[in-house]
Amino acid sequence: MTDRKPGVYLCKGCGIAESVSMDAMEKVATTENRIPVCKTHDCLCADEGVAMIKADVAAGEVNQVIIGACSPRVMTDRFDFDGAVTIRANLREQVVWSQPAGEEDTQMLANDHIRMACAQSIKTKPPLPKIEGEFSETILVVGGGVAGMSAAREATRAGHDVILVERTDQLGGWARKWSERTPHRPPYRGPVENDVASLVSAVEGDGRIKVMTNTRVTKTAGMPGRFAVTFNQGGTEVTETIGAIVVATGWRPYDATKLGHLGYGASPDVVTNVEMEAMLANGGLKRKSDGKAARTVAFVQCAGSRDPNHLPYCSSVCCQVSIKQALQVAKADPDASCYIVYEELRTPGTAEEYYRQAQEAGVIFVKGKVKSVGADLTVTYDDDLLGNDIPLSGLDMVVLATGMVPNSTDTSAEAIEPEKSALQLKDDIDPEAAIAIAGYAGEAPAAPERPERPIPEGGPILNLQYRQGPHIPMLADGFADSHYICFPYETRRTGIYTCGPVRRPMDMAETAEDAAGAVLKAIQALKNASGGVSMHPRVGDLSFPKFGLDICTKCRRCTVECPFGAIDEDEKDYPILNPARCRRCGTCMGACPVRTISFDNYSPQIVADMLSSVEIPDEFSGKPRILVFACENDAYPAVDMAGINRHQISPYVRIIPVRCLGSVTLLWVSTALEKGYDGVMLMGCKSGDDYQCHFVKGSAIAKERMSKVGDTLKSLMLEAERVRLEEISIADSSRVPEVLNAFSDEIVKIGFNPFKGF
Amino acid sequence: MTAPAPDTTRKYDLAFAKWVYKNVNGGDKLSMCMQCGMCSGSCPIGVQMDYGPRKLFMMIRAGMKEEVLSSNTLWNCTSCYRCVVRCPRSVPVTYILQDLAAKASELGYAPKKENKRFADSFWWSARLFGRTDERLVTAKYYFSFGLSEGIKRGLDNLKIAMGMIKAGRMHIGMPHTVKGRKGLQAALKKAAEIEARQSGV
Amino acid sequence: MAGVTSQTILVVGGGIAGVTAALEAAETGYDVVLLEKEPTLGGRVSRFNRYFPKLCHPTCGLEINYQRIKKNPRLQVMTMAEVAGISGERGNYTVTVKTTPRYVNAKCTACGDCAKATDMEVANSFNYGLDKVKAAHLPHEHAYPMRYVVAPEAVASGEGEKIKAACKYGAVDLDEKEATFDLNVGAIIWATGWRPYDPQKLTSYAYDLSPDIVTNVEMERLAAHDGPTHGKIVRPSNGEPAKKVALIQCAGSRDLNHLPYCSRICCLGSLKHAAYVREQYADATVDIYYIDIRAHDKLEAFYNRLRRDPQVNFVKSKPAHIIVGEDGRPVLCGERTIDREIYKEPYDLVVLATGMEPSVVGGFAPTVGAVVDDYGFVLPEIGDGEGIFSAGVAGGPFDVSMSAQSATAAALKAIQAVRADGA
Amino acid sequence: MSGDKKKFTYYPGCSSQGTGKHLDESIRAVAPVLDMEIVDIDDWNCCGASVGHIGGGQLPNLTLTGRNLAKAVEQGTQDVITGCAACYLNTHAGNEKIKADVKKRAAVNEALSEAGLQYDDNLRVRHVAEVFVNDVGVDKIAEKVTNPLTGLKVAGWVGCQTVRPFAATEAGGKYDTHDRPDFLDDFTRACGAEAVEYETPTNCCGGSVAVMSPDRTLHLIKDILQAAQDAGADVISTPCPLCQTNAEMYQDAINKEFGTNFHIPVIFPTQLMSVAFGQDPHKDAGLQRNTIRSEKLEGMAKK
Repeated sequence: MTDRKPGVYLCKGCGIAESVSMDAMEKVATTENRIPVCKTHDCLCADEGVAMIKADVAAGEVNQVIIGACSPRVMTDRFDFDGAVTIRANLREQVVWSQPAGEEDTQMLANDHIRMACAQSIKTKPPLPKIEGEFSETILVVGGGVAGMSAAREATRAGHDVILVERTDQLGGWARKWSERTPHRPPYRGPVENDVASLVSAVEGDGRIKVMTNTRVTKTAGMPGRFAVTFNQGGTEVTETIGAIVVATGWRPYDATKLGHLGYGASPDVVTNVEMEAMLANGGLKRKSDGKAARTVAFVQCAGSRDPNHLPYCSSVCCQVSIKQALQVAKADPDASCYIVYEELRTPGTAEEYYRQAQEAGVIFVKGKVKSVGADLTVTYDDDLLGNDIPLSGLDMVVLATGMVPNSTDTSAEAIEPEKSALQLKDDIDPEAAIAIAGYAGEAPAAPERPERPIPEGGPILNLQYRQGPHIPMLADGFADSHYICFPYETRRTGIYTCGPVRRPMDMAETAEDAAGAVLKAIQALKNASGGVSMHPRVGDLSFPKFGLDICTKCRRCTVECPFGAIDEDEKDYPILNPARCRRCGTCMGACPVRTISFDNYSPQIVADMLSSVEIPDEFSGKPRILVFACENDAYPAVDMAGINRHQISPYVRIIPVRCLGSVTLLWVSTALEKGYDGVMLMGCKSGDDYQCHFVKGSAIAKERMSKVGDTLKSLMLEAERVRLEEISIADSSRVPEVLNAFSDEIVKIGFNPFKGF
Repeated sequence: MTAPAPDTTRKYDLAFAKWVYKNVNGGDKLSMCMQCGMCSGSCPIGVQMDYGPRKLFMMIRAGMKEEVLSSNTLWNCTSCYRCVVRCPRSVPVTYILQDLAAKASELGYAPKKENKRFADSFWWSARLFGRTDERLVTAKYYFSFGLSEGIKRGLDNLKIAMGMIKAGRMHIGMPHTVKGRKGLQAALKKAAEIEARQSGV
Repeated sequence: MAGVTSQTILVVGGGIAGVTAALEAAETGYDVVLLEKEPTLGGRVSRFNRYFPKLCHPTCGLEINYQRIKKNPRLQVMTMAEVAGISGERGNYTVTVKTTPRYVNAKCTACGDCAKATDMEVANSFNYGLDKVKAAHLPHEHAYPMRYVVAPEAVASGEGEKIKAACKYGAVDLDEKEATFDLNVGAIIWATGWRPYDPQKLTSYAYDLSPDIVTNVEMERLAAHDGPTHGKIVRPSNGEPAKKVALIQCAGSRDLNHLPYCSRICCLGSLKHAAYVREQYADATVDIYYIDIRAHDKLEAFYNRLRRDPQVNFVKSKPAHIIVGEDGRPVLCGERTIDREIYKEPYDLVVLATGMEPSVVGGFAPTVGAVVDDYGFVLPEIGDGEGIFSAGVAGGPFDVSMSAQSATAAALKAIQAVRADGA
Repeated sequence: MSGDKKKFTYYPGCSSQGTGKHLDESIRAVAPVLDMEIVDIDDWNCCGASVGHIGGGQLPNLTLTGRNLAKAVEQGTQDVITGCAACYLNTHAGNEKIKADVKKRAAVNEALSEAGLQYDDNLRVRHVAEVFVNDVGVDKIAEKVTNPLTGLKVAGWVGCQTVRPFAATEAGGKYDTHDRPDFLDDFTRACGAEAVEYETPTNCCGGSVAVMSPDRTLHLIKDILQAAQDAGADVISTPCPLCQTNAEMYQDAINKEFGTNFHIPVIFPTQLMSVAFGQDPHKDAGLQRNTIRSEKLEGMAKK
């Protein structure tokens, strides 16, 4: 890189000039930091202000634009200049909007912001993307059911080649067996034609789709844009280069043999809803036992689902499927009688109309929990509405509405390294963890213990050659990773997206749509890979971690702690990065005990320079200094919004934004204390079962690391209270001042850091 | 107010439900009930009903013919139509209760019920005179309980009656009648025949 | 089909669905124009306090999305703009856009001097009118674009001049007028979302007879730190803690007299509201009145989390009506279906879980190239003939995650429609 | 305001010859003032009320309506109006049923032929109150007031069948809501009186159940009287003759039962109008027929 030419540009607008001395800040820039160019402007974001900076950059006088104005969260596009990196000093939200005007402390804070920005510029380099070798635009779709076939078609319609891999000998998945399907378009009434056959032929007729049946994936290495995927098709192995992967392995029905209490196995005329589909598809409903027509049929809902001993979740589609099947029975034989025994009838959205259709057709809905189904087909249930056990007898058939189990593993394959696999497949979160409540008026109920939920068995779908293990991460109940509400497709394996019932129980229509969504993310992943830019959430980021292997101790912390499995180990156990897998959160950087991992524009050294640049008054001044590392995604915006609301914040606080708490290295904490800061606070997202970290594990890892900081403090003979980790959400703009002011008061009570002035 | 526990040996039996769907006025909409409780909750004297419309409908589906037809729910409907206009499934609750009452009396489930006596007294007047003579309807109704009870009730309400007479709202003398009595009675007789023919009751 | 004449994708509606669709398309390398009729993006979700099931804050994801927007030159955002007409076909639509004046131009730095300059107050639409804001105001603390807006009332009265005079940056423009212009786009993603069903129509629930009867969306504001009560859940009538709270499901939904469909999110939203209340008061009880608790798929777990709390009760009953008791508290009347008890239960606060009504009802709906069902939900035509796709609740009652899912899918469909080779 | 009158066929109903005389009289008195010309159905019969179908069965009950409609047509095909809630409910519902169901119409006509009658037309059967709202208009009522009832506090008690189930339906003229209708208070205000706010304007009096077994329903009327009294009402105004009679005649029984001492006049909105139009308090408004008299109202009436 050409040598750095920093220029400082200070804005007088939005009350800055009225609140602090511009000259003082200018002095900090020019005299203290010897920045050659330093200009002020009445309204820097106005066209003239921007033009002024543009001119300097164009003239080649400045290639590091240091803006002393508003928060980096705003005017981002205005202060973006070709051929220069931009560094922001947050003088507005975090100084003049949250401090009294004209005070000495306010000026000190403003000056320190300029100091930190100047210090940040010293080692900051414009990030250059890492793009080497060839990239593939081909999308691999695993699974030949509705989800997979839909994904394949969507991908080719968007101009991509597809390899579609199906484990069995034909396409179509479960849907091939369906007689008819539930309605998903107006008028949302009776069952509609099962059009899966036309989808199959569309796929088979699509020249850009290479269909591989009787095939499974045996190995997946590499990264988005350049996955090396090995297939085994009837014994022969081939390896292809793949741009991105869509996993559409779907579901399987819950094993009905585990439902003995519901009569399965006791009588051939107790069947599952899946078996019922086949029977209906053959036309004319005949009892398995004697071939007689079944005219009185009972449907038992939640057969396995919503049951802690079986499937704790709701399988979502069963109510509509039973309604469909009942309507089919009623249609075939107007005198037939159908009962649907349910606990909660779930026909969300426009499916409510479908429910009404069944009622109109005379299907009888009875609310209650089924206790038993006898060999004589008597269904005994506890009737919630009539208030006692009512035997439902004289039935010709009983249909158990069994639920969906996600195919997050390949049950037909052997587990690889069972212990390690089990560890990876164990529930990552407890979706039923107790929520925070103020307490109980009466006696508190016993604390719920986390139920031991079954760990999915079988081999991996993709057999990822990742340090973190062969499986696609999952959170709970075997459903593939994404715990995000706003970003449902984000997984912890960049470039690999799941869709359909492997992600969440869903019907055919939703599955087809879900497939389109997953394909879009896959296309983005391979495009970004070839451009060397990051995927969500740091979309477009060109920086990536660099490893100084010369001093690497092969401790493996970076490879282990990376939430995205971006870092592998080479044969010599050195970390090697797969840049297209990396999300640029810096968790590896925070993990590295020898601080040899860094980004061009974010590194242990750059942040150390920043925190060291702050002027630390001696203890006689009575002005403590508190260093805060704030997650730039949530905590930092919350501090900004405190300013927007004009909440006053302790003037002793100095805030440095970090990509994620996961990137915070203990070095920064110890350096800060050595430099004489009186307290250090880490502000990050919630961790745990309801984690809110955009990098999934960052805040949890930081918590883990900080739990050990006590030793460091002891070695420095300092009080543990001087360092604290606070969970701050983006909606904490009112709480942030309280937290910071309280901490600052507490620090004053503890007393000043004895290292001051050393 | 709470109902006698339904016979636990009972089996769900659609025959009765289907009979209701087919023969009771509004019964075809009964299958739409989703047991939300809006009707029973809206009823002005729902508290005094043994089951209330919502539960009664569930019992119909359960085929509890005896309990349903001898339920006092049918007879406590004040015809306020609150349930009808509120039902989220557009079930014409009032009409169904009214006609279930009619069917119950047809099938002899309610000979001694006050409402039945009143209805008969009312119809007696309507049929006989073509108009309701409130005075005679009330009297006939009172005396349907027997002479002494009739006199007692009569005396209880004597003050009211006198007040009404004083205000000219109750007349003395011959009942008001329609001129076309004969024709009306013939028409009503015919109507009854047609109905019997159609429902096959 | 006459081939593709424009490769620009238009996204109508800047809620979570529209923002998601616009970003996903732009980040895949396509030019996108995003229209929002309000002064800021975020739509309904920006008015939510938290999401189920993680009880996390919508602004968290919106912040990421806004940062993505700021970094993406392909995505152009137009606020206070809505669609007034659509003609043409896949690959070549002419869309008439109508803009309403904000009276504040792009020069605004959000310094706030205009708000200081006036004492005039107007109803705060961000808080559903539960409180007031200055006639010149930032719509809310997380507003994007972060730009002030001047209320038309202020412009009509003389107040506008005072506000204009206070702006150092020439950002207040009182001469802005309503305007219309045409856009040529290749595909349209319809993401106009929903509005809460009008509680006044539920006459037996007496919404207008007591301030202590609120809707579920108002409850979100009551629980929000930047809401009218700064997040304290209190009785609007007297500001006292709401410790006995009723949550009424299907207030409009699943009702042939109102919204015939199930709005899907209300049950879960109410479970979330139960959590809000229980988080604040140890001695609070919450009664959830329901017909069926519809905690679909994995969200069953969220239902179970609340079921564990002995002070959260589930009452299977659709309340018949609400009256105002002598002490001014709302009293719920109805029948408990499980034990057939007729109840008359007073509460500190009653929350009506009003359903989602499509925003197009009573307004403009894309009838060319799309299907609008009886409820007002917009669906794409069957097949690939057309280039209009719906995202989020415009297409059906979805939760946030499903909306983001459908928006991402819609982005791909739109991309397919505008690709030069037509596809 | 043009003076030409709109013609209606009028169905008085049985109560017009008994407990509801003053409703009938006041309707006949105010109608011409409101430019309504009303001609009675000749030889009308009972509507069947809410129990007819039990005593007689569905079709005979419907035949009663059929006969009234057949007789109504003899006066012309203009709209049929009635002031009695029960008559309105049965006749309106029966009429709609006959119009909608060919089989029913055939059956009814088969029965009617015994009386030499047929009903083949498609009349509209409307409630007087709906006609006041939709055809006459509240403003017109106000215009005709020469003797405003200033200071009279009126609790408008709509009751049930005047608004339920038809007030909000197409056939019912969509003239108001089921739960919280405005029309009655509008009438009150049009007469210059004050409409008081209270809890129970559409509560049920018990209807025919109140007649046959008051013990089951007294509390219903009590709640209404209590609410009206608490609201400071001088009189209760109701459009329904059964409501009027029940609420009036049971007050002693209620006082006995609940230890209250109610003495609240219950009058018809058309009686209010008649007085407000400056008509004769007895001949037109029929105030002397209320067994509980309202000195205040009678004091306001033109001597």
